[in-house]
Amino acid sequence: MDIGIIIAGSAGEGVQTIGALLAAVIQAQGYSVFTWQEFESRIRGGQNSFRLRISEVPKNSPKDWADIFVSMNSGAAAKYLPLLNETGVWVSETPEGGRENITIPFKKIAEENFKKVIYANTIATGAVCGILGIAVNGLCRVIEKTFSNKNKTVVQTNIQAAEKGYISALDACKDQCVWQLPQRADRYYLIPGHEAVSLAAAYAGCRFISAYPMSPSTGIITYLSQKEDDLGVFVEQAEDEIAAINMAIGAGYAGARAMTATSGGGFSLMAEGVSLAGMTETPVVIILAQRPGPATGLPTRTAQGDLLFAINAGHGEFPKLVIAPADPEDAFQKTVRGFNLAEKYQIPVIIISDQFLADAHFSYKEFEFNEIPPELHTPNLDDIDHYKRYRLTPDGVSPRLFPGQSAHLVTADSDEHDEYGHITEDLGGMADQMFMKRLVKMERLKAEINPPEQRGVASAEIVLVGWGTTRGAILESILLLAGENKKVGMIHFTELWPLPDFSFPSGKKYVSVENNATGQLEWLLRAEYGVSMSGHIRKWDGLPITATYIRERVVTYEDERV
Amino acid sequence: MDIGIIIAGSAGEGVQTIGALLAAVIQAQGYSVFTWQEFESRIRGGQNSFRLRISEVPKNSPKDWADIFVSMNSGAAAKYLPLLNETGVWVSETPEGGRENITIPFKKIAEENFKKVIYANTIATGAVCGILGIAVNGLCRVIEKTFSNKNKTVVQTNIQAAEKGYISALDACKDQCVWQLPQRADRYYLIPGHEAVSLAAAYAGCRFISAYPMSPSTGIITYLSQKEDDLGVFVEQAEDEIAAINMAIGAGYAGARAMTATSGGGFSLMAEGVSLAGMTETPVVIILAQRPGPATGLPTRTAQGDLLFAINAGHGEFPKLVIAPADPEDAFQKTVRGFNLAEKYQIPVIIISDQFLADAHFSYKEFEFNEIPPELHTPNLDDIDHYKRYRLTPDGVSPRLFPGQSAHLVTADSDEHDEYGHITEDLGGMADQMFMKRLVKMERLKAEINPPEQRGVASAEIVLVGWGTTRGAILESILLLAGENKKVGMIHFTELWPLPDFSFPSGKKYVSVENNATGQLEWLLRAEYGVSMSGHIRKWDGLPITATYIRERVVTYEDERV
Amino acid sequence: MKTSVFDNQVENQWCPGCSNFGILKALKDALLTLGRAPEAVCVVSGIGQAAKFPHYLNCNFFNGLHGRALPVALGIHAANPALTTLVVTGDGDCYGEGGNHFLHLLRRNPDICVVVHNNELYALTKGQASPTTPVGARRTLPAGPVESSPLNMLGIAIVHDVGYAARGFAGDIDHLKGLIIEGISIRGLALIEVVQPCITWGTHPMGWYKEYVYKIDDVHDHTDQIAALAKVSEPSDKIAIGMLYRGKPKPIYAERFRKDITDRPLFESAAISTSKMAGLLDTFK
Amino acid sequence: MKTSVFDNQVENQWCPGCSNFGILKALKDALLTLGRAPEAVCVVSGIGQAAKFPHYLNCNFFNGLHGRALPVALGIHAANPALTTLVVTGDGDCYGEGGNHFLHLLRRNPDICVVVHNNELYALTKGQASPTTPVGARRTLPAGPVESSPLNMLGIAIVHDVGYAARGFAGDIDHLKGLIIEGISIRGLALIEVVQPCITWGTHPMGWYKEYVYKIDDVHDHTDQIAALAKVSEPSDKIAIGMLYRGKPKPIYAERFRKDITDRPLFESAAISTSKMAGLLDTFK
Ligand SMILES: Cc1ncc(C[n+]2csc(CCOP(=O)(O)OP(=O)(O)O)c2C)c(N)n1
Ligand SMILES: Cc1ncc(C[n+]2csc(CCOP(=O)(O)OP(=O)(O)O)c2C)c(N)n1
Ligand code: SF4
Ligand code: SF4
Ligand SMILES: [Mg+2]
Ligand SMILES: [Mg+2]
Repeated sequence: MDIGIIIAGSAGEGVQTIGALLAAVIQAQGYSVFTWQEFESRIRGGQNSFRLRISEVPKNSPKDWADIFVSMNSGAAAKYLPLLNETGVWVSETPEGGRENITIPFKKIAEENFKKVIYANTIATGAVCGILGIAVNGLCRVIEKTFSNKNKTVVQTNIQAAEKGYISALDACKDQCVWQLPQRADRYYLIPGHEAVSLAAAYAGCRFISAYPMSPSTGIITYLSQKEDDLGVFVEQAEDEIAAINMAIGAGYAGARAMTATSGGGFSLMAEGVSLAGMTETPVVIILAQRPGPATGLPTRTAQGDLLFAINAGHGEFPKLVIAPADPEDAFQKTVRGFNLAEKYQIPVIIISDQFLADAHFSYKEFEFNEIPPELHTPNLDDIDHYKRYRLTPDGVSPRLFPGQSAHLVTADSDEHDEYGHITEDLGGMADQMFMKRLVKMERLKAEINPPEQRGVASAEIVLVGWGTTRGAILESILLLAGENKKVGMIHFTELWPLPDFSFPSGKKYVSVENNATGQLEWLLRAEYGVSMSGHIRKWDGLPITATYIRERVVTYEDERV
Repeated sequence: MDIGIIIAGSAGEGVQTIGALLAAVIQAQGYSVFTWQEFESRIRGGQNSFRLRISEVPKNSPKDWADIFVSMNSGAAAKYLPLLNETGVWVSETPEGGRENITIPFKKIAEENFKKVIYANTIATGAVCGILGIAVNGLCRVIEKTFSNKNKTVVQTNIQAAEKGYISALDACKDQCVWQLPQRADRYYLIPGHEAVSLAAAYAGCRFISAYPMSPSTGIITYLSQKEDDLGVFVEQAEDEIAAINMAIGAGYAGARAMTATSGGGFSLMAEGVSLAGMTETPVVIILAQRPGPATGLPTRTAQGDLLFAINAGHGEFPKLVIAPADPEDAFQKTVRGFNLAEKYQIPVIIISDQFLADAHFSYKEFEFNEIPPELHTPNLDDIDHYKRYRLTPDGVSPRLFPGQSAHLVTADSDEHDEYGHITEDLGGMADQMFMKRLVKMERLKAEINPPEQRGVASAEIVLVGWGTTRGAILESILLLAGENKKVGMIHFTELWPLPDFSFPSGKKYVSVENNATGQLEWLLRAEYGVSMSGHIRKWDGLPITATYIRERVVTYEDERV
Repeated sequence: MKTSVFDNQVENQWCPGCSNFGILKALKDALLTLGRAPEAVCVVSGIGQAAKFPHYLNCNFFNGLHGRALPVALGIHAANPALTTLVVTGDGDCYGEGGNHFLHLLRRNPDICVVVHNNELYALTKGQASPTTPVGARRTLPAGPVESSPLNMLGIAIVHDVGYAARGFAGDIDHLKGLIIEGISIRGLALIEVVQPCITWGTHPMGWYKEYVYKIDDVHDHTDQIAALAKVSEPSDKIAIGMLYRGKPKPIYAERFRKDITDRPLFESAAISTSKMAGLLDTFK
Repeated sequence: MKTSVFDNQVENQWCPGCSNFGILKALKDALLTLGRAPEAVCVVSGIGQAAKFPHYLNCNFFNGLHGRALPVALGIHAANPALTTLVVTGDGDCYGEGGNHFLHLLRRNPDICVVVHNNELYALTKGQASPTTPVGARRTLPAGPVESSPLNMLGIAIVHDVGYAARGFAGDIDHLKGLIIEGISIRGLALIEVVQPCITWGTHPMGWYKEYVYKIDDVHDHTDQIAALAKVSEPSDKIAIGMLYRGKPKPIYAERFRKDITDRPLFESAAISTSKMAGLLDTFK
């Protein structure tokens, strides 16, 4: 089973509400559902879509084609219909010409029957359930749960609305609708990318977040604010991104694990703060949720365009860690790891995500959330006699205490400094040693970095080389290509700076896969490993890379070669 | 002739005044003089030095050793004496033990004879002239010129002070002083790095500078403010660096060639603005005067630590030009070139300098200042019928008009936009075309980039590979090594991004030379050209690289190899 | 349907019924009344719903970065003061991310008119608190009631003797038009803060505001700083609209620099000739 | 020569005779009088001559980036309000590069005392104009007389009902000490702007200021916003020093969040257990 659904309409037409409700119902039926969203940067109007993919075992990557298409208006119909399979079913809010479709005027039904247009969402959800062959009581149970904090009438009306939609679909559908989704015993976790990051942060001991709203990062601070009681993270909406990172650094210095979250433009403003964290050796975690630039660019779209900027961000030379998780589970684990390494090496850690991951929900049978409690790296007070915040040590890591924690005074200085944190201009001496002490940490950190993930590389002719959130699409494309007897493997990076010792097996054709236009990973790997790609697959239109997109290009590439 | 002089003392003791006056006298005598400075980040106290190098033909690179050393206090004596040649002459303000020295209590003499300690500077200058064998009237002429806007008594007293110093030195020096600098007919230009940049900017048609003070960049805006009447550049001291770059972009959009200047920390804050210039296709020139980081670092020292940051600065993918002039003459030419290319391609241009270049004065027999008037790239209004600011063109460059210049409306948008500058979310269509249009400019620009400068590469065994301001030291080191029968050549980059098509001749040992700790050029060249260095010479102590420093390491490297 | 030279055909992205449309109309009408030609006008904005404004009228515009409209506008004004430079911005854009530029624009007194759409929230990013959100109000962020107190930017402008300070109401287009005409007409910096109810994320509908808004009467002395400050410090159920303050006469930005070139754009300045540059370089000899 | 627990042996980089020394003494004395232990105090600064301050007294400190002392201090205060967090900064640091943070700190009312060394210039970068330089004054930049008018940050603080606002004088150490004691003691945000003559780049020597400085008398009602504003708007030959304004009682920053944990540092908060996290994740099932 691999059913694709597109719900499309303008902002304000409930696309997101329908999609989320539907996902919950499918999940409750015991199926895996993967969802992702693409929408315009406006509050009303435009044309947006919510995509679902239903399967029996998780298929967590975006599909290009849909089997079921719900259009909320004619513009949506025109824009997204080309994505519907030839055999697919089209449910339309408005009567549309051209291809055969089932017209169900959700809004009209809502107004006529329930006096409120808002019920159109539930009617539409009911209709899709009908088409999918989900029993109506499955939907009703989810509605009861979803609206449990509303009054009884609301719940009842929604159930009636759902049934109304359900029946209209059944009536209209006839034998077009081939699907059946009977209740299964399985139960999947359905986890959104940035909620995974937020929960992981709290689990890693994060106690402070300061951030300035910026798509697609805003979900993190919003979720942490909503979950204040459960997670205990202090939340501050900063006046700008410069304040955000400096507040986080202040909190980190004072002993609270701290983070911030932003997108490219805000990250640009944070570059100086990244350098400050490097110099003062203050742990801080920065979530960089990418969207297409430059400048304001396409605020609600996805991209992998900030890798080299993140690696090189901040003036001067200092250690930092850059990681780019592949999916929510990986994001959970890498976020915990990021906080631990930030504290262990007293460095800034940049976790790169993107709009695709931020807004997508992935299904998991088990969610491995890394049951190691947050690693602490606080020195034992009893071991400290004469305290120097920046003591020169062989591994470059100095004992970090917190101000007010003991009688020891804790200092931090953005100037080049001596072991006590006081300004130094001892050029050949102390200044030099401090500079080196910080860089030595980078060597140690490098030794801890995991090698890229390798899949089927030994037997592969072509190896797709990717990073971050393209992993799902790459893995699926390998399966597709295997079906065409192409031996394709994968080397996938999620820990990107410093890069670990690694050598690319020889005799392979390497093809990079990136959601950007200039091939940033490709460039990075050439500099670091001297490896050259034989080809590259790039996409920079603001939408995620899909398996079929990759497959097509690999095939073309192969054909050209012959 | 190759005489090195060090004047050393605390801030406030006139080190800079003495050095500058001395340089003027030497210049007036018809000799080449090269000067550079190193000082602490404080207003009074510390230990600073002013270095001079006298020769008959220009030797524009720093020397490690001095032949004449003037110490203004005991701390200065202790710090800099190790740099005095064994046969060198030491003039000391205070009686010092240890090595033989000539004590001339400048301050005391000044107070006793002229009632003001300020005359100590002229006395000291007179003393050095005595030691150098410069006729006293040469010094007097320069004093007259220097103090021409002061009243007669001031001039007279200074002349007396100079004579006093001169005679004290002659008395004390005896046969220790072997130098004679008779008047020569030659006359050299003595040009400071950042004044060359400032003049060049004005010559290139720059009409607007907004900047926030930050060492070592402050000289540029200061000089342009002082020269307002001559150069006509509008000067705005911004409230911060973000304002600075946005003001410059605003002015550029409105038709005034515009620039800003800063150092690493301020440049970090400008990263978002760089991206804005990329997106809106607004020409802007940014001077990035490097100092050692991270964070505040060593504010008054020199470094080459921001190369990769500059190249990758700003979120998203867009074209930019990064150049790093080698010396004041090159800086003049490259600044003009930078302004022209910024306008031709409608891109941000980053000109990298550093504290060494900012504060150093170079001597030139002729100063080639590139007699091409500023290139204009304004479209002919008659050719424009229906104006679209972002018209899609084959070379990616759209006709740029200025608002208010004609009836055509001129737009600029930081969002992804259509040809009229209006927001677009046409993902596969217009948005994509605009993205590519901007990147196409990069290809064209790349074709215009000059290859690196090559010196003696064909016959060399070892080739030193450097960038920016290390050129002088590298060239001199090659001469030193030639004297030891080592065949050493140079490949030197001043145009660093985009990098031109170029191939490194095979069969050479390449050794990079950089004023940083992590080898940024080395990394860049590996990524771009696949070339690997056999060794590297790095220095990151805040002081410039010298020829002897390079020579020593090349020799050691050679020895190790054997 | 084209009724004014300032109309254009760009699809408007604002929510149908948003009060931003009222401000747009007021500003277009003001420009018409003032007889400005589209090419003589330059509208500068940052990012936000308010900041999409320049796309919806026919003139020169620079839609820059979030928070950075003011420095861009200052650069434009310095380069070409003959343009009527307007800034249209939001409470987040101008007072949040861009707060420092606002402070320092007050120091410079450029001949720019700044119109701030104050909806007391961040609309484009989906309803977070802004620097003008009242204490206790609910927004999508923070999850609980807002705790930080709002900024009084009109008050700050008045304390700094701004050229012109007024409060407008998006629900009273004609009145607002009058203020914009004044703001553009006076020489020097003008700040017009507009009460701009957001019907999607805001607490109150337009009607609510209509109840509390009142027009400043003739008794108010707009040369009196204290009186003006009192007007912007009234309790939240009294929203005075109209001209609040008129600053004392003082030099306009760049006046000294421009004494000879007056309002001419800098791009018309003569280039420095080769011989002049050679002469300047000779002073280093 | 060690006379106080707050003394240290670090070489002071200020010019001999600089008025900064007076502020240093006043602050150390105030801390002594208040009986604070060095480990209970955290001094935060940015970059500038003033901002070198924390190096010259014995306590915890964070000497951060130019302009960014306030957000760092807020983060520290949020993480550990048991610390006495002080900011020592310059007019350039706090009002120039850091102006936006100043505005927004006023909104939050943290229990922080901010001491601004106002020498009306940028000393460390060699004498440029600052946001408080008077019109017409000469600085190393601009080359001509200063044209932009100065900011009135005390006025802004008063308009925003800051917890405590005072002006001190570096030439009157005892008086200043008293203000600092008050500023630290009140709960909420305190701003103390100190007239701090720069003997290297400044226009006037200490003596000049002594003539124009006068102490605010008892007649002044420091709960009266208008009176306080009047005091900070006097002509430049009248420099009122002393407590200017005392804000109305209001919640302290993070009070709600801390209702159960009171002043305990966040690093003492219990970790989230594996089982709790498993439970939270199960809600996604
Ligand atoms: C540097 C940066 N930070 C954050 C954002 C995200 N952002 C876009 S608009 C906006 C708030 C806009 O608020 P306001 O100016 O009040 O405009 P409104 O949408 O309310 O009209 C934010 C935070 C951005 N685009 N750039
Ligand atoms: C981002 C950044 N911009 C500029 C500077 C350079 N800078 C250092 S101190 C300073 C001004 C300090 O002025 P103020 O705060 O008044 O302190 P003062 O030296 O007068 O005591 C400047 C502009 C910097 N360090 N960082
Ligand atoms: S979100 Fe609010 S401010 Fe933005 S257009 Fe809609 S109603 Fe207007
Ligand atoms: S430069 Fe001025 S402010 Fe700085 S230490 Fe010297 S006298 Fe004091
Ligand atoms: Mg708003
Ligand atoms: Mg100052």
